[in-house]
Amino acid sequence: MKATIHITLKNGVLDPQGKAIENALGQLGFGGVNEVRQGKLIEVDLDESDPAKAEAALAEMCEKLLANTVIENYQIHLNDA
Amino acid sequence: MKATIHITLKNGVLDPQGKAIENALGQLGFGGVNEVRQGKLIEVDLDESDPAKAEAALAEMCEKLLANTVIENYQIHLNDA
Amino acid sequence: MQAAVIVFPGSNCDRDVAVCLEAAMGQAPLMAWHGDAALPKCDLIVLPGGFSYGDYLRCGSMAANSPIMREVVAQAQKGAAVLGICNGFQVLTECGLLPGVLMQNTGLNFVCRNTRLTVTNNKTAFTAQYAAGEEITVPVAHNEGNYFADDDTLKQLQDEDRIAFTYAPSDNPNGACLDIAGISDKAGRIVGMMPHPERRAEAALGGEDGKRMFTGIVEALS
Amino acid sequence: MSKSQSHINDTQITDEIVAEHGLTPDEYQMVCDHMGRTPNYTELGVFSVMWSEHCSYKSSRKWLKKLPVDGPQVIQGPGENAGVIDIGDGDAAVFKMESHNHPSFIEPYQGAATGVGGIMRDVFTMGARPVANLNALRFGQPDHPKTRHLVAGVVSGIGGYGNCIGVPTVGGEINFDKSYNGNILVNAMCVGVARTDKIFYAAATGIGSPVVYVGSKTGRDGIHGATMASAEFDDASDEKRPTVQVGDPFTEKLLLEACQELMASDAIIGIQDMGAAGLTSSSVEMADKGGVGIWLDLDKVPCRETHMTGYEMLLSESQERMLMVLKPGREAEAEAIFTRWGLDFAVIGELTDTGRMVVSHEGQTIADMPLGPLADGAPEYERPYVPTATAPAFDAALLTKAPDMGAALKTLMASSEIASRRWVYEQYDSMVMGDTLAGPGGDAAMVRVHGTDKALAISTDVTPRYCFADPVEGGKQAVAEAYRNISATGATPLAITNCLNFGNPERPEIMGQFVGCLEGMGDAGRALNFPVVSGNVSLYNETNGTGIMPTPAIGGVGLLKQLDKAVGNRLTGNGQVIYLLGETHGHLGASLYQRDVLANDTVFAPPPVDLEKEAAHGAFVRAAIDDGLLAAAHDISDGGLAVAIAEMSIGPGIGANITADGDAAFWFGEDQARYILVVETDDAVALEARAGDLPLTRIGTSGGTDLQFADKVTISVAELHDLNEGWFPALMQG
Ligand SMILES: Nc1ncnc2c1ncn2[C@@H]1O[C@H](COP(=O)(O)OP(=O)(O)O)[C@@H](O)[C@H]1O
Ligand SMILES: [Mg+2]
Repeated sequence: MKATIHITLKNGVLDPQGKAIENALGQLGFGGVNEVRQGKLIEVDLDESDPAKAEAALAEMCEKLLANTVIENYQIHLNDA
Repeated sequence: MKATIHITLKNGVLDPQGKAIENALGQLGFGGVNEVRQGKLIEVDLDESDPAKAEAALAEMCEKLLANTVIENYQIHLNDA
Repeated sequence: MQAAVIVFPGSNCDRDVAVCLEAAMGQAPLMAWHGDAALPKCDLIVLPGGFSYGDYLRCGSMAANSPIMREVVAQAQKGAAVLGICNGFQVLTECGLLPGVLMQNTGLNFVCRNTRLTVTNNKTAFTAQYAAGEEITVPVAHNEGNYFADDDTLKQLQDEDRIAFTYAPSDNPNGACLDIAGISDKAGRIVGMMPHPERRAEAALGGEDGKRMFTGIVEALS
Repeated sequence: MSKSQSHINDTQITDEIVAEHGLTPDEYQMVCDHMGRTPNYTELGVFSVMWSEHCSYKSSRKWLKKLPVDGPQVIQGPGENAGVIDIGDGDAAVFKMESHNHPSFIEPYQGAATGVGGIMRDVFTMGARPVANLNALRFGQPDHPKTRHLVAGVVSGIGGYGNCIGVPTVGGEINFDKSYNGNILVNAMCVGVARTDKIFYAAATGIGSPVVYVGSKTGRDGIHGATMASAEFDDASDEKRPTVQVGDPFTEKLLLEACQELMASDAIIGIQDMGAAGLTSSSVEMADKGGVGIWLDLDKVPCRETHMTGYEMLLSESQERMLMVLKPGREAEAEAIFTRWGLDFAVIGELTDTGRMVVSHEGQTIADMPLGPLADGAPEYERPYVPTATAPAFDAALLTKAPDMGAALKTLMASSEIASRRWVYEQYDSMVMGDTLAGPGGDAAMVRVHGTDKALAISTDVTPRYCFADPVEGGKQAVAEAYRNISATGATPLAITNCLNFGNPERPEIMGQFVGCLEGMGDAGRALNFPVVSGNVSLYNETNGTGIMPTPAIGGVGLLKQLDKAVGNRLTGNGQVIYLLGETHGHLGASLYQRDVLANDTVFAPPPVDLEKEAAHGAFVRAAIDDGLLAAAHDISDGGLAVAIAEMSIGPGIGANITADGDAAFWFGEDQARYILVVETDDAVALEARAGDLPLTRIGTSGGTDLQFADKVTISVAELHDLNEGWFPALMQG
């Protein structure tokens, strides 16, 4: 089973990358861009085929390694094969 | 309108970061992880409310700035409000 | 001759390279600000190392889109010599003046140390004062110096003799394809390299191997 | 929207709220007395941060006053953002060291990164361009489950910030010890260079002068203590807000350049970075130092988040911000500079003649407080202390179990304290700015003063295990080692900064360590003409009642007038004559040999420090280098004589034949005031002649690929090299 994990900065945490992208888009002439936030996308290919078990394993991976839960949130998306 | 852009490395482009995560997961005792790839997640908040126009604008942003199409693919997801 | 160093917000080797250019030319180069849309006609343009625009998003990507780069590209196309060092090399690939891309080091860490380089091509506008195949020592300092291009591009670089510098195979600090440390355009007038010749252009700083990049281009252009 | 504001100040101040703000009931009473009434919620928050240990130095002030702070070289001692010393020709060195311990334990990358950012702002606030960063790090045991993660995060955070801003990281130190398992120390030092007639100070003067905010926008970063309370008033979010600050080195680089540009004019009256306690402490300090009052209009503060209360704006620790007082009428020119650099610029208030800090928000006065009590009204505590008991001398009976000399040397070369730090420092850009003459790996780093022939020599030092066994001697030793490291390059030691990391000062034995270390440090500073010009105190470094070892880190700065005279700490050729300067008594108490070879953790007395000898030997070394007699010099510290020799060998891969002989105490004792000096054969006679009464002993010659000790032990230099280089990568690979 494949899964995609979205890792995003928590609300209120400064996102210098996002801000810089926002400014650059403005300079390139793209109008109407209110806010940009940058996060990570992690694609995992797992042996596990049971969705509930896969999700539990992925959540544990996020807590232990993939996300820095002090400043980041994570969201798990299972891609149904 | 809000949109999420997924930027991922093209097939065949080496992803040392993904490999490192894969190894670290193994060291932490997570079995059955076949492959990990790391990409970027860019969340954009746009004034544009017309989906087609938003998508076109975002594609242009990706081509011009957000993705390096030599090594990266992008996917645009509009989040219906 | 007129030389310019382009200063992006976040450039941090602009002064270092200006010091070397001044030593080689006997006169200070022009320091050109990124936001300027106009650039006086130059014989030599240097894109310095650093973290332009914080290197946020991708290294060099925002600098490649800054107003002054349109001028740089235009002058390069008319024959100005262009040297991109480290972040400057990343900018050159991002704006398409040179092919390929600089990816994250395979060791996943920033690496700052001396590296042994081979001058693979001494026929570029910048490398004429080195012997072909000469081994020199020049430091690197980067997190994204891992040169990558598809096989066709790599073959083309080899066939057209456009690999300017390679790391000694046992001394590749970043995993770059073919140990590539620097490449040039077809005419040999645009050179991009990850190592910092300006950091080793003076005996007090440990050696002078980098100095001939600057004296070489000044000689070529005078 | 304005509801949140009035709401917050309507809050009844209860005992719990006072306690949450870290004020004791007595302190709260003092606040009420100063105010002449009960403070409102915002005012309470302002008092609580100004009177925190961090800002008020309430436990340490009494003892800091005893440190030597004067000398002809001192332009500005403690009390400003950084210390300033005269380095001749109208140039000044500006430097300070600061801790970021707790944030780095919570989030190692950002904690360390923002520590580096903060200390650089302290330096460039004073008009200096930062030219060198160093860091002094202490981690728990190498095999502790958290250590590897913390090392990796801290190191990449330091590099991530310093590399991006483009200031070389040229040195530092790392120790591992179990006392730091739950409490790592991250101390960052920055050295800058300025012109002596262009130093900027914090004092704000001129009634009516505009108060200007520049840099990044304010968010809810790092609002401590009262986070729960503030979350309660925040309707915009449902998740608990992290208190971790995120660093933005790119913005700091812009801020640095913009400040330098404005400083080239004469528009600035006073300038102060917003560090701990952000807008509050910067405005209070500036106004108090200038003896004026200040009015702030928070509606003008650039904010990153919506619905921020005045309380949050005043207490936010968002990074990369500065407060300035400008000459009236100069706002437009300043604004043009900051705008050009893409930074926020806002006039947020003005100086008044009231001696008070008055804060408006949304049309209401939300705080009105007397400045004096805020700035220096915090109680000064004379915390009870018990001096540390005298430790017994090393028990020589332990040596009956000693391994042979070669095995011991190999153990030490691969020990956590001696092992090469290459894995760490190659992640730092140590060469940017093109003036690094000697980067990490030597005794002291050397950085050229740009465009001149002189150089600064910089070193950070302390041996916590000595301070633990005997705080007074340990305090002296930290200063003496910095002095030796600088002297060994040929530079003249000029002044120090410090970062005093200790446990809970409310425990008398911890306070005893503090008092002892300061006594030793003060004695050494006076004897070596090495005064303290800046520093920082970090207390309460403990977890579950276990305090860290006392760790008063010293950052020393010296000057080499002619940089081409500098020597390194490596052998430079074959056939060189090797000397030992200083007396060897074989002190093994608190030595690394005791800890790592004998694996014994009994507390024994550390080597005593003889400050007269330190001064005399240091002067001899410097003079010999100045006269061009030495090929290399290295001070002897951790691991003693044998380790010092091995360190001189492994870099260049040159062996030595050491003819001197002795027991383990001779080879590994850590007696102080010692150096290894290396000369070409032709210079040997001259060096011996000038030594006079000083204890200078010829101990061997360089050459070959092995180290031979008294014809008894032969070890290949390559093997020692690999042991020394291998330890750190192996640790980090896990
Ligand atoms: N241990 C110390 N020794 C000498 N001076 C110190 C020490 N600790 C703090 N200081 C001085 O006290 C002042 C306030 O320090 P600190 O609150 O850390 O400054 P800042 O708010 O600029 O970070 C500074 O001038 C600093 O140099
Ligand atoms: Mg300060």
